[in-house]
Amino acid sequence: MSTALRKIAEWSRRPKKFGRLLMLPLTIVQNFVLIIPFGIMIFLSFTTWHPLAGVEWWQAPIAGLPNFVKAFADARFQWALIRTVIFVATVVPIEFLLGLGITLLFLGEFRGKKIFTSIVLYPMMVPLIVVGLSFFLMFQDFGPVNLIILKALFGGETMISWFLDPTLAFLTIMLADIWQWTPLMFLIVYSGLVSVPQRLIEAAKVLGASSMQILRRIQLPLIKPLIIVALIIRGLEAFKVFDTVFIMTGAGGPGTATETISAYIYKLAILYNNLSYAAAVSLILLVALALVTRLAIKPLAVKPE
Amino acid sequence: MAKLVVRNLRKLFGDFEAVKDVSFEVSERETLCLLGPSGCGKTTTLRMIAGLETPTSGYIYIDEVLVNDVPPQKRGIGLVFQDYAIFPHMSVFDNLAFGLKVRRTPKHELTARVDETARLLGLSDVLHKSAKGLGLSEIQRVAIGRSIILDPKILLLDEPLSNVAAKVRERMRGELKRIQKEIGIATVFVTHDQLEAMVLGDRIAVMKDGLIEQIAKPDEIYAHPHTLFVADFIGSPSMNLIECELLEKEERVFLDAKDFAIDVIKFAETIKKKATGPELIMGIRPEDLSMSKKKIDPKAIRGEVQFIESLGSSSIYHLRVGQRPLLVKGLLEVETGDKVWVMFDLKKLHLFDKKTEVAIW
Amino acid sequence: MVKLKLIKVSKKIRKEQVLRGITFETGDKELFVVAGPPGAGKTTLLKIIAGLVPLDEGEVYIGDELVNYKLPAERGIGMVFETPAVYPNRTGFENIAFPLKVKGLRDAEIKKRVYEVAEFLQVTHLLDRKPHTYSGGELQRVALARVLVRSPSILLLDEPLKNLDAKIRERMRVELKRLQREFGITMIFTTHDQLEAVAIGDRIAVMNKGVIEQVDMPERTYNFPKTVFVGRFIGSPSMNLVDCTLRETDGRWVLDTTEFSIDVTHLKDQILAKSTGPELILGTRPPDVSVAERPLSEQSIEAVLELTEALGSEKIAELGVGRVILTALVPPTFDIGIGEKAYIELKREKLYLFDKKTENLIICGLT
Amino acid sequence: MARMEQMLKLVARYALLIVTILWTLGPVIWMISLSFKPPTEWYSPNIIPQRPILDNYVSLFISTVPIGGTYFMTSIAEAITRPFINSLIIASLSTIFAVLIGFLAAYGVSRYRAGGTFTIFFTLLTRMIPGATFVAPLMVYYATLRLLDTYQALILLYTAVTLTYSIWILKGFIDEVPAEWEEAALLEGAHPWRVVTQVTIPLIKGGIAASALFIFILNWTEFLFALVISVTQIVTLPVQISMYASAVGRMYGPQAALGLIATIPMVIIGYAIQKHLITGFTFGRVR
Repeated sequence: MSTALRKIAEWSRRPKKFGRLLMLPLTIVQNFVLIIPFGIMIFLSFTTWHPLAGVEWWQAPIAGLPNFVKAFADARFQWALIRTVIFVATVVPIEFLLGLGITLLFLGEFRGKKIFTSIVLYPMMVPLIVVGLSFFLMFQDFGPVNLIILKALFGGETMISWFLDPTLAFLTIMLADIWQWTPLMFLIVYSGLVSVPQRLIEAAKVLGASSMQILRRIQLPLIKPLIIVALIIRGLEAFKVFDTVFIMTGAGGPGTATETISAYIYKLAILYNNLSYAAAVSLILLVALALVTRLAIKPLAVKPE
Repeated sequence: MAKLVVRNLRKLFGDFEAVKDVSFEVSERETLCLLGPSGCGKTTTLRMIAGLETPTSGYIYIDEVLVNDVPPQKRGIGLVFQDYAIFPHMSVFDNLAFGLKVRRTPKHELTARVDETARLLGLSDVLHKSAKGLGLSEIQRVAIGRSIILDPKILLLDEPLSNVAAKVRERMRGELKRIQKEIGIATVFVTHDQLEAMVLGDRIAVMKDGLIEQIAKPDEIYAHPHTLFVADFIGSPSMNLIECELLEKEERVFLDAKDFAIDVIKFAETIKKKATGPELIMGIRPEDLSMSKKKIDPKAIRGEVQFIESLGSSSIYHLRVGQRPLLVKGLLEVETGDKVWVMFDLKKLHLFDKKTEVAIW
Repeated sequence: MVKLKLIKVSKKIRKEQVLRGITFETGDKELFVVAGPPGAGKTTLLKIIAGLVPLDEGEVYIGDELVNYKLPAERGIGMVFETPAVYPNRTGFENIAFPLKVKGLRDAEIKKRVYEVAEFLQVTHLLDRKPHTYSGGELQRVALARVLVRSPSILLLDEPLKNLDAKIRERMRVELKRLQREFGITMIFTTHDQLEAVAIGDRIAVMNKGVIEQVDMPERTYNFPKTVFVGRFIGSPSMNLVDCTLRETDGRWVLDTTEFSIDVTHLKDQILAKSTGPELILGTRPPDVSVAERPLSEQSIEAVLELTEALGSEKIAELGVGRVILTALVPPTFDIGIGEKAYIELKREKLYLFDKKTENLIICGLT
Repeated sequence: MARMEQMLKLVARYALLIVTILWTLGPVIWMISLSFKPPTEWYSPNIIPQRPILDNYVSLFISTVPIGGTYFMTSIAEAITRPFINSLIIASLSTIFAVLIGFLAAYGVSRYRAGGTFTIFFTLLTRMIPGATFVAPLMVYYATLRLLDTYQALILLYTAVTLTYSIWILKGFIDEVPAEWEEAALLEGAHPWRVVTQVTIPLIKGGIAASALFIFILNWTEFLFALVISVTQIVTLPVQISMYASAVGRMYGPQAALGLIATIPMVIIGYAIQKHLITGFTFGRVR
């Protein structure tokens, strides 16, 4: 064995050092791409730097807290936040319930189960931006929702301009999210249910439980930790909603009626070039999310049995 | 009529015939052990009795009622699974009460029956603990309690001790025996461990390749195995099985095993009548052989000690007699490498037909 | 000469002291068994010997050479794991050939040696098949073949028979012993099954909670257990252990178990010298408890038969003496009915006395 | 009686299944329909085009082509060939990096418990925080490094963000390879490098493929960062889609065609790794 190879072999027996070596590339990439920008975010948020101000950003003077003061008085920021929370709180439970409903539909054996399952999973695989696009197309004035579905339901020429009404516009964005992510909930709940050990189900069956009772008393309680994890992950994911908003309502229209927090920060940074304020708002959001994540990390860290 | 009657049970999984033709009866308060190596069909048989598998053909009667088409929960059986399958997310109380709850038993009756069962099994102290933190012995009792609380007509146990460390298994085996005596329900018990079967079974059915080879009381099965397989499977260490040939020479009839021969003139007639040919296999349990360093008996056979397995109170001596190994169990003052003389007790000798593998006597 | 020597080996894994001052030496070509309940630290011990786990303190010698700093590959050790190291994506042949390929042998040579060892272990029919078609016993055989093909000087086996059926286990253990004799290997074998341990071990180290309690020949661990744990662990059915107190009444010294007592006046000095207090534990093995319908002597103890278990060649009888339950091993012809009275006779020369606090043996045989 | 009940149950199940399928496939069917319609039918409720054409697809690659006989003044100049290639390059390279680096880290976490709880927390965090919060500092940072509108910028960013997934998916697979299998090879004299490449990696091939494909999907569909960092040089497919939608106005046919083209590879990959999808989406926390 050559000396270099031998060295590696010896190193691999020192768990601490070798482990750290294996983590090195990860650490470098994370530092370079995530930690440094995070530092910049903090710095910027305490300045009032503007790209057109004529100085480089690192020369900008520390201005203290004006950005934060502004943010706490910024009604548009607060509304964006509230709107996003409403979005999450509406969309995630609906997705879960629908997912559970579809799961019930798929329990047991029936003809064509495999094909049906594959079809149901389809939306998950569509790029977010395309989901936005297709719902955008569906809800056009001359789109199929107006011309086919509403006509069939109410008759006549009901013509609703979905994207001009604040509430309806928000609703279409929610629908797009529900359409795309209900399958994930279905997949999680379904595979959770079938992963419950067969012997537990058989034991309950022999003891006289009906399949409904087995579901309610054995299977669902056993996958509760899994459901909680799914809800948390989906919730945090839904909180990021941006792509659909961007393409369907031009990142927030009409007015700011569908402006989510991601869309607002995007506009602050890119359209208004107000980078230091955008950084401050981002920072506030991150701190808030970190607190939520701290609460969320507990069920996440424990692997469900 | 018996509590449980199984007639000509057969089960196919695709092309594979897991159970070929199994019939037996279990009477009131009796424990029957289904014993066999893995893959012999014993668990499938049990699952058919429980109603978790549908027999390809054959009949199952419980209390003289044909139950082939009765769903598991209505058969009046209690089933204890291999890994016990207690519900990990419930307390002991909820585990015990599960069967009653799904039957919507009134609260006061439910509590009373759970308390009674818990007392019977010594679970009263852990009644409100979560099932997750229980010890193995408690888990076993919960699994049994959960079944017997519904007053089953038959209790089915599927290798309940198979995944337990040896020393613990011994203790739990004793505990199981005690519980069994106390509740006195007709029981079918599946195991691959012959010792367990001997201890727990009132009768044992030895299974191989989907068929029952012999069904009898433990001491009977031990003393008079009907087939070569049973002889080999029952008893630890295994019976010595030696191929031999029936020879007649100059008025004498003996079994010639190449390296030694045994005179069997007295039994010659019986052997000739039952055997399909001269090719036979003789069997003798290691504890039925005796040996000494000096030649006491003129018929003794010479062997050499290859190595010794010590069992504490006795030892197993691995001998070499000519070219073949021979096991002797006992407690003797010999050491590895010693030359010894082995004596056969003709009364304890088993003889099997080589072709049919059936016992001749 | 391939001996293995460990001196004061200790290991901590995540704040838990897994091994404490393990010291022993095996003989050349010895079958050395490490026996103990699950969690005693057996696997960690083997991995330290193999060099797979670094140790915290202590020394490991192979022959006369200190190997603490040697790589696993340089120690000439073969190890069979509880999870057979047979890769599911390779055939039996490829698995057994793996170590030879690593060595860089020529294909013809590899083939020859694989077939040799496969024939010896009767696995030639498995060579072209993938492991998922094997039974548990076959899997372990192939794992063994893979280790033996390198002809290691020391072979470590970590509970190799644990997941096998009872009958196959019995056969394999005899086969292993034969193999060890034939190859002349120094073998270290761990097991949680005392029967396995005493059956094949030349010597046994009984381990409990990271400590070796006794290293001895199998018969000696059975006949002269140094601690309560060894007494209970070795032997089946387990040794009867009864709490008792040493006290003086009317000038006689007796061991009082509250249900019965044993006169030990003539041994009093010996006991007092070795014990830490009057609280003792009396031990006796089931085969040394004889049971009869009628009292045989003045020392006979009255009891009630509570349970019998037939084992074929013998029977286990459980007898109640007041609150104390004693297990006896009786001949299969034993026919006292359950619930009936019986009389117990304890063989004085086979009684063990342990200190309750230190759990060490004080005296063996109260004659 | 029981038969009636069973029949009813069966009918109800299939009825509900069909509703579910319609809801699921509705948007797709409409997209497919639009993509084959000439401009004259874009506003009609017909699902089957009366005069089906391929022009919508062709116009994506050759922007000067008339659609259904009509020339559109507003046709955007750029064909999607370039964005398509951009997406392919960026998504592939960052996938390779993420899987490589992720494998090393996953191996460290699984076998050596490296990184401790902080790594776990941090990787989870990068997954949970909205990308939008990093838009402002990233703009500043990359502008300073002159990285805006470069391949490196997006590749680096995607690698960092998707590392979380490769670590967690691969860790799950590595955990399932018993350490004993590696130790056996070590004892037999194999070098640790050989153990990893010849024992471990062949055993987790499936996991590597699954994580790579999953990460490829994420990279292929990522929109926000691509939107922020691209100007003209590295426009990716999702960004191109958004340009059609916002800049072009009512160009339904080509829009639908573009959406479908971007979807097809994803769906193929998605079905290929169907059984690993949960692991990916929920991070290996849910199995």
